[in-house]
Amino acid sequence: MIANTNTQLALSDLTVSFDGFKAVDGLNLSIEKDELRVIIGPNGAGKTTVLDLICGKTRPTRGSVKFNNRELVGLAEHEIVRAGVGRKFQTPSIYENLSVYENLEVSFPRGRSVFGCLSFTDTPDVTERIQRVAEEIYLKDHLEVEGAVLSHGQKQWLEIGMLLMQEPRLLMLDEPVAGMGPAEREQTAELLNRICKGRCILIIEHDMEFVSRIAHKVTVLHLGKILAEGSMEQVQNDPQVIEVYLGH
Amino acid sequence: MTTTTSNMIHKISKRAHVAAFALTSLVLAGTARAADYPTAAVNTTGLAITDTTVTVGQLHSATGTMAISETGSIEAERMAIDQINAAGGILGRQIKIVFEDGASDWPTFAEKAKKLLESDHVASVFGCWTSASRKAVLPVFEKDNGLLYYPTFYEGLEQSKNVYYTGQEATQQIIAGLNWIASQKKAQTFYLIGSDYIWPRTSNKIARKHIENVLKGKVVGEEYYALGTTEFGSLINKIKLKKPDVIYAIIVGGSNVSFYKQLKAAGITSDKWTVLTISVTEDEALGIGGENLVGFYSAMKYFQSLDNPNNRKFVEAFKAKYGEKSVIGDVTQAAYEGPWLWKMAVEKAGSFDVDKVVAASGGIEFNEAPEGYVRIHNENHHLWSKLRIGQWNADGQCKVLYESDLIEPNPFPKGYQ
Amino acid sequence: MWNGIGRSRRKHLVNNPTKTIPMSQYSASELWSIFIMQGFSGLSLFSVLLLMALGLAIIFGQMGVVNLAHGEFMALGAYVVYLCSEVVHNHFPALVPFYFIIAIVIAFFTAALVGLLVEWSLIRFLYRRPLDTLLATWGLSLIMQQTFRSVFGAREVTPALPEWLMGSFKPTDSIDIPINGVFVMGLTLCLTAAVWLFMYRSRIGLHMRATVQNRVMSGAVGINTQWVDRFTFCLGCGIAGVAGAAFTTIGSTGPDSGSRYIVDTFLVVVFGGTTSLMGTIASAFGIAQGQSISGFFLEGTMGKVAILLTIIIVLMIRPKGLFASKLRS
Amino acid sequence: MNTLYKRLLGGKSGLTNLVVLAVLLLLVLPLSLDIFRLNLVGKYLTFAFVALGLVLLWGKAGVLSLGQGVFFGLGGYCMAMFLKLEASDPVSTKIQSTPGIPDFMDWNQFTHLPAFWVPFRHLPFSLCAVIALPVLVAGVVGFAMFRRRVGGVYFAIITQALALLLSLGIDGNQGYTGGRNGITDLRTLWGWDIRSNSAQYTLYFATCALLIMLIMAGQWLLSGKMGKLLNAMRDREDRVRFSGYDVSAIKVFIFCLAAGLSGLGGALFVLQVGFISPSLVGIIPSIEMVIFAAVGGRSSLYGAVYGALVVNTAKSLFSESLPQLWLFLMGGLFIAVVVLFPNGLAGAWELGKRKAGPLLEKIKSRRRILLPDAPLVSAFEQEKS
Repeated sequence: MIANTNTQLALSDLTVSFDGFKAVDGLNLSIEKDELRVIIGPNGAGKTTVLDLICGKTRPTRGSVKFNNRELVGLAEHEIVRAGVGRKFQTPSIYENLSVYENLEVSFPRGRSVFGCLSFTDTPDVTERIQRVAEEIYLKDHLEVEGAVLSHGQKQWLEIGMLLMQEPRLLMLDEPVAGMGPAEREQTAELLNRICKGRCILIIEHDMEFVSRIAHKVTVLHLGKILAEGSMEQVQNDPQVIEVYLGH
Repeated sequence: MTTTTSNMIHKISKRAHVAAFALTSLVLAGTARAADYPTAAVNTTGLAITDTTVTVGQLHSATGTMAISETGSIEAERMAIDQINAAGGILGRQIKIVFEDGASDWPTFAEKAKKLLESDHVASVFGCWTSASRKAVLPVFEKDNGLLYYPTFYEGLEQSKNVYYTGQEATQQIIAGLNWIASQKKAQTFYLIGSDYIWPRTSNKIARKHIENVLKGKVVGEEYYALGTTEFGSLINKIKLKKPDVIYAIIVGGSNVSFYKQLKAAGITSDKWTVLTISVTEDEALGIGGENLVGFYSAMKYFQSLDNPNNRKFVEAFKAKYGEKSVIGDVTQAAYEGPWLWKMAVEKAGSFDVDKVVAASGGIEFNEAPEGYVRIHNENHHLWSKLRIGQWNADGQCKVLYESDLIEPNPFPKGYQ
Repeated sequence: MWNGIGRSRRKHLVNNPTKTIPMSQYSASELWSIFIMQGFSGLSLFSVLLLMALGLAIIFGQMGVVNLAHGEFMALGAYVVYLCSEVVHNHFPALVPFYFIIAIVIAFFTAALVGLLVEWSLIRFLYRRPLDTLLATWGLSLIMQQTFRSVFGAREVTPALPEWLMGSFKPTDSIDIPINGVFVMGLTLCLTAAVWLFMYRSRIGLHMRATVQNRVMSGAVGINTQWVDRFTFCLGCGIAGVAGAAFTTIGSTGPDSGSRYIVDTFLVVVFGGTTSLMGTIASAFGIAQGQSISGFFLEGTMGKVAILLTIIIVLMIRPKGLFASKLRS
Repeated sequence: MNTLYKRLLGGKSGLTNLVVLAVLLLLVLPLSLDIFRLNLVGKYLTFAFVALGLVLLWGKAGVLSLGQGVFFGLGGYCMAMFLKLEASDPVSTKIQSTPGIPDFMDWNQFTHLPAFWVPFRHLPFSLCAVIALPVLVAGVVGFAMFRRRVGGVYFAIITQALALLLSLGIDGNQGYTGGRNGITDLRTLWGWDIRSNSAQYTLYFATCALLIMLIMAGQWLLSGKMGKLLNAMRDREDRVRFSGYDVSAIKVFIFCLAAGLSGLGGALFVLQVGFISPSLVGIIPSIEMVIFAAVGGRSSLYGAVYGALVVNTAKSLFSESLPQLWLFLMGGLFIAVVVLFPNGLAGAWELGKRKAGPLLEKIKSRRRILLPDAPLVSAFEQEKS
């Protein structure tokens, strides 16, 4: 597929195999600017592996990942991040023994080199940004709280916030609402809809109800291949998908 | 005066070994003589000396890998000092020992030497075994102007005002031995083996020069192995290919055991091969096991089996003190000589001051030395001594086959560097 | 600068020509028998390394415990053999020719028993803290060494071996092969085979491997993981004990004999990739042969240095070892 | 200023710790010990430099190196080479067959100085090398390994192999390195006799001053973003990586830092003890250096210093009174510090304070006046802050 001007992320023929087992197999996928794409699929479909491949955690056996027409395959993780890709892990991974403020501060995209880090100081723009993000992720009253004591949902938000600090152009979230109550899901949905402006978001989610509320477009993955792609209802009515999900 | 004292000394040391009544009388004699030597007069440099006692230091490894080798020296020095005390001490003063453990670790040796000299102010120190430990303490002794009696046969290339070397330096131990083996075995080719540190390397250097320049022989191999090596397979294979007339071995410490064991396992035995070593004394033999040494030769200045009155007395006393099973090696005997040589020097000088003792030491003779007779060299602080060649029996003792004349110590041999 | 060094080295060599031995000075036939004999002397090292590494690999690979006291378990085995030989020689001289076999078995169980004690009193508190096990077991090794020293004395001991183990046989007159080496070799192969069968064909072995794969899950399906760990540790230590027994045939045993092998052994394990038995065997073989061959053409110490350097460099390029398989992270 | 005060002195509690340490090292010990013992303390403090490095590397960055002896040795040898060359001038070595080169070279039939020794005739070069060489080596090793995510046990074992490698290498090249004996009999530094008492006092105080300055630098480092980052890395390395940091670069930096500290310690060791030998480079010293940090509390800068002091003092005392027991004790120490007090002295101290806190609070008001800035009071200070 040729990347048209609007295409931000383009995966072509992406393949990876572990000891012969193909976890992702010849995947082609492209995501537009401002788009919020959700990947669904049964366990072992290779959803998480796709994210790993994009963010450089795993090296593909074959194929390419183009982000704004820049090849990501072969770059180191931190370089990919610096290219504007943010990734949230399945289990909320935040710095348990740093405060919310420090969590966000460490994620601020300045002083990333050793010496930058040594000379880094908390200038007003940093604090200002932290305040704004904290507000966005509903944690502005918890800035001094240690990460460890946050609720599961708040941790999820904090991790999203940490990504927002980096102002990524592509945001990848692995099960962002796992372990959240209805209220929190509500807020998360709002949050996601708010932040997909000006960037594209790639989400892995199981909860269909939640998916249908946020997804612009849905991709169904099965055994490392794309089974179906389209709007939520298209996908839901796709016989193959039903086959896979209900399983016979 | 000096002559009378030295005669006196001889009498004392002779009688020191015998009955108790004589002993007591001597102690009386000793105490009587303390008066002639007021502390203020015999000690002008603030050493740890009272009207009745003089403190000396003993610095050896009681722990760590060297402990096994140094135990003999510790015991011998203790015994000599006990005998001297029994005979009335030095200038009427009983000798007190401060023992420090060098723990087979050179920095520790330096630290302990400092302690002995700077906080215990000992009058002299008997100690060290490896060259490394001596090298580590040497600067300390020179800085604090201490006095060290060093018992081990060693590489030479050293001559410090503050050290007396009661063991043989390399040339004394090597040259006569090589001459003998060359003439006995018509040996032309030699294979030199050593542990990887200064003594074996320097000794082999001297051996090589002597073989090539004097004996007109050939060195077909020279090899060094880190202390503690237990794998000699490669070496043995090389030896077998080179088929040297003489295998000249200076393996030290635990490696010895593996080395001779593997020689035997590989069929290198005295019936077909000649092995001459300058690093195996009765002490090592105990660990190696006589059966692995049978028929090999050692070149030493002393063997426990030496047959002379002094040695018989010495061995008897030693076994009486440390048990029938205990063995006496070259270094042990050299260590035993240290305190006696110091005693004689002090009494000749009539003072404990290091400078005076050093000044008096040159030419001092020790007629009661178990090895027979030794004399301190007038300049270089080493001993005139003989070299003997012993052949090992299965019981871990040597049969002495050859005894050289008195050899002059020559720590900086010209033509051998 | 390098010229300078070159010059001084050349100068150095003039006086000390055997610093390194150029191949050229040997005839083809000599070289051939060199390789044969070096091969064999390498094999006896290989045996000890492999036996040590087996135990270590099992413990490290299976439990993630770094046992720096492993060498002392080897020394323990050696001392047991020594004791046996003393007892036999003094009381049952008739048994002398056979005692060695029995001694090996006793060595295994003694080491395993001590291993059990250690696991129960120390290791079990440290699971999943590998760096801490590393320090704690180092402390343990110090204590064991000093214990050996107080019990057996600082002097190295050496069991009197039965005659049939001594000597060597010569296929050709330039080649001869020490019998004890061959014996140890055989012993090693048997034990390795046994371990393999045990790990991959027995029920306990299955449990052990399951526990490695997924501790929680195995616990859930009713495997008593704590027991498995304890057993694993014992087995590893036991094998080290046998390594000690084998060691007595080539070297003498002192309080610190074990510690001399520990680093090499760890390198073998890491080099082979901690998870694969074949890898361990291969790397033990490679390292032993490398050391033995290089030990021939370089001078003793530097031969070892060369090998160490090679290993370290390879490990920097392939940190997970040569035989580790690519897994899904 | 305020932030500098906060970061350099580590706030109020940091300040009191600093004061206590300074008083102990610069007043209490010099006044209460004779020069011999003080010189020993000086020697112990040189190990504290290594321990300091290990606190950063192991305690903070979570990377355990069993090869710090390598860097200590490199630093020490660089210093020793300079001193040796100064000590072996043609006059004092005239007895040699080649005067003017170090004695051990003469024994190995060297007839001129190996080229890599020549630059060490110059003090400035040598002093730079003391830091630069260890840092360089650490840089190469660290880069190669952290790039490939080698960490934990693997890193520990490989660094341990390095220690073995270097000590063997030194042993095996006697002519160039002095071999097993090491480089001994060092006398003067630019004509200044380092063996004299006055010199030893000077060196002791210099060591203390350097140590204290470095501790302050360390506090500055840890109180800044680097501190948080290291904390974060220990906790969730992946997250840090996916926040756009080059984790390996940061680890290399810390490793180099630790190496530099060790090198400096080595140089100071040589100046105070007067020689260096492979027995300070190999596996055993390297792992003992780890225990200094562990006993002090693996993540406390001050702990490192106290750890080095306590363990070494214990070692000296025991080896003087009951040498046999020492190894048992040392071994026990390793086990105890790992199993029972993972946070070492620092941890115990914190615990003690929390336990004794209320009680102390009571006495405080009365005692306060009686003894100004003794350790007790500092405890109260920390209570408050």
